[in-house]
Amino acid sequence: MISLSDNALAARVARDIPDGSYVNLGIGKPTHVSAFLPEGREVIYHSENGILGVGPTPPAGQEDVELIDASKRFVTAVPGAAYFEHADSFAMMRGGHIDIAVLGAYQVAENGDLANWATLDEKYPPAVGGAMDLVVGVPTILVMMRHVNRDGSPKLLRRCTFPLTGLGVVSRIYTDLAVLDVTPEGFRLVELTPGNSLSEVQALTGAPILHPMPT
Amino acid sequence: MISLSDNALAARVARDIPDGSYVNLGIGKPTHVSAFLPEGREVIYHSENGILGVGPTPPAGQEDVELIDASKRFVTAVPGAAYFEHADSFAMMRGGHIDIAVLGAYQVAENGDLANWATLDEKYPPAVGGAMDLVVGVPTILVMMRHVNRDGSPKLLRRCTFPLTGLGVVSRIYTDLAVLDVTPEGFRLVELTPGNSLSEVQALTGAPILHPMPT
Amino acid sequence: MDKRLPDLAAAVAPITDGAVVMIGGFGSSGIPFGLIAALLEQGASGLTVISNNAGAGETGIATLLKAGRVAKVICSYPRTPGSIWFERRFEAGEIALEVVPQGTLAERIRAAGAGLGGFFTPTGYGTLLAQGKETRIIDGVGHVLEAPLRADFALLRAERADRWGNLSFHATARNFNPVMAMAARHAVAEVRQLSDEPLDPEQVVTPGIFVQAVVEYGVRP
Amino acid sequence: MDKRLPDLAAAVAPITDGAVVMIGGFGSSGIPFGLIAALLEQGASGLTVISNNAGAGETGIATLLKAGRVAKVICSYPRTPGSIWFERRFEAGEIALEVVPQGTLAERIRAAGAGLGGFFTPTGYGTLLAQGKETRIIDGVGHVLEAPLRADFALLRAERADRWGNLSFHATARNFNPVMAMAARHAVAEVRQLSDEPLDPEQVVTPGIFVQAVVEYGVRP
Repeated sequence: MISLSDNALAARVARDIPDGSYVNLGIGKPTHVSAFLPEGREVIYHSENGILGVGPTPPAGQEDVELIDASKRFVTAVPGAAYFEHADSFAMMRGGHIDIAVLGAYQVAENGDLANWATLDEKYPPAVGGAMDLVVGVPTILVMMRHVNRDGSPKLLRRCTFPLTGLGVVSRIYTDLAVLDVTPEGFRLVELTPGNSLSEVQALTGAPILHPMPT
Repeated sequence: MISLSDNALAARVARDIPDGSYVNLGIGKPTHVSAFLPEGREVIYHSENGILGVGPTPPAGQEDVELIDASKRFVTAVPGAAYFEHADSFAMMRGGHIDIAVLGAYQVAENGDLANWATLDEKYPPAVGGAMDLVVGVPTILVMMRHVNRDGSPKLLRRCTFPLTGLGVVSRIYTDLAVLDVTPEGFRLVELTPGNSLSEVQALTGAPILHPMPT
Repeated sequence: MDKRLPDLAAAVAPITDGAVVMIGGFGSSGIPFGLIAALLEQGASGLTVISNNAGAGETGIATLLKAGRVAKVICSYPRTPGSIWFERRFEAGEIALEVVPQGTLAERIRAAGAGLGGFFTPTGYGTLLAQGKETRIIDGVGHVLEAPLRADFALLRAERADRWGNLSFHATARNFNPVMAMAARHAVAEVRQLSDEPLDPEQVVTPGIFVQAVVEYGVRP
Repeated sequence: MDKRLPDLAAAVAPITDGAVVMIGGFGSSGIPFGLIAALLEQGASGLTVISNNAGAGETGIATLLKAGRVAKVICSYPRTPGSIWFERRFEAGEIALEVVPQGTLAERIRAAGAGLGGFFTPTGYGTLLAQGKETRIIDGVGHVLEAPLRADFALLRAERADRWGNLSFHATARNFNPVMAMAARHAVAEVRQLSDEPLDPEQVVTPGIFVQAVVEYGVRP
């Protein structure tokens, strides 16, 4: 099995972000997508803590401690950026103004249900952040994750077992092994990481993968 | 009967506006109150079209056509002023942040009901503006009006006959003839315009006026 | 990304018959007079206009009413002194009217822009304007349930814009323009000055994400 | 009218045991570290803290949790890396926790500040966080009814203030500070710089009407 590196996966997602999009990158690995945007595209990154136009990490020593993204990383602001307060920021998310969100996930179900905020560990305090607002408002939700858990168990399932973030919200899933669309019929293969076979990937997936689209 | 002039009435209302208040002056005659504020008091005037810190009329020729108040008069901005949009402006009103509003009225009832936006003339299009938001949010609603209609009929009533702006919202009424408080028992005399008697004013009022407070 | 358009006609070209159009402004300030004139020229009719006022004299929204382009007005205060064209159309039964308390109008527009399904407000409880609406007592106070109000287009007036569509405003010309930008599928702003430089991100009032096109119209009425 | 106070201690003096206190900030930006330190010193306990996070390391809200001053936390994300004091108090059952989706948290705070009785939002519909709440299908989409969230006090961080309490902010330090100013009975802001001159009225982000006191705390963390 060929498993994409985190950087290669971020680059694969970046390829699908159209020029001129408003994009929210979820905390963690999705924040790396912007570093791999193909040349010639202008994409405006939104961070829910109050900035449109998130730019790259500043050089060491030039950080502004009050200019951070939702992952609490130091960032910069690109030309054309704007700052705003939280209610306005979430109006952008909930109100359908952001085009694309890229999120991590614990589990995705074949009906598009997403679980990415809580496990079943009751001792661990729940922490939801802004994910529930993103998934109800952003029309295209891309999930970016490892195909399986560390113990090899599938994260792509018929139904989620962890508490849901949103119902039927995921459009497409990018994993280290394959790219899958969520369709009314279930998961449909978009592409395999070169070198992998559908049967290999199916064996690591907890729900049927439909035949790829004819190409 | 002694009837205060509009200016004298505005000055009488102004006397009761405490230093440091945030005040909204309704369209029409209430806008004149600010001209009569006693020396030494700093009051911040709010206009619902998006300004805190409304200042006096500008000198002729120095008007800014995009700096107006809710009566659509040209105004100025005092030091410490702020501009904002409509949803924020009405958050100030509805959310209880403004201390006092001074409004005109068609009718006020002894239970504090206010009618100041529509008559019973069905051919005349209704126009409500911001009065309904003011009366639900501002803790002290002062009404400033003539004591009677042009035909001599009372505007202070047991119950309003015109469509209501708000229920039980009026604190005090300033007319050309008297000042009355709305109390749980009904209208109570605060003061008579010097020269008038309670019986004269009672005869022009459509509800009982309770004995004045002992002085 | 460059949202700047060459002229007012291009800005109003997408507006079709029967469209729901929000128009910024309060009294005479913050009204997109250039865009309204272009819309009159363009010819779309059967419009629903959402605005605070309904035009005065022979200017602004009154020109659309005079020309018979408006089927319905949703506003708080149609009776600005000199609103003769609104009054004529209203008296003749030629236009529908929905009167909304001004703060509820702003908040319904914001709710649409913010993706909310509605809200309870104390404004208007117990009055004619609450008739037929769901009500509820919350913490002892009567409230009315109000629905979000969205539009196909918004015509806005701003002071400055950059190519990303970021807007700043001048004095009380701000009024309904920022919330209307949020609530329309396609928001267009005429601005006194298009800026070649980006606006200062601290001073942007309406972020460009809410604005689909900007066009310069240098006149300040 | 002069809302400037001489020191942080004066700013937190009115806070009593059992008070509901909103605290601005997101991650490490926009947190009123000076006011929090003064509140720790002042000694009020049994507090309900409303904030996006629950402190990290040994700073900010974590210092209040460590000292046992907090009875309840209402937040969206208590699990910032290094939130050891929140985790200890939570595991020991010593504090109550209400987790609210971040946008719903901001909107509930705004609703309180704007005098609304509640709102329907699609956020959280069908999830654990909607359990026990009223729901409704609006235009085919599931919504949850959320209530306004108000406070006795708000502790805010801003960049500049004038004597009228007008505030401006720096970069992403804005976050929850403006809505919290609206929703508290008594809002206090520590600012990097108190200005002798009034702020430019076009550049005021939080108008002074929402702010009861301002105090200078020049450190930018």
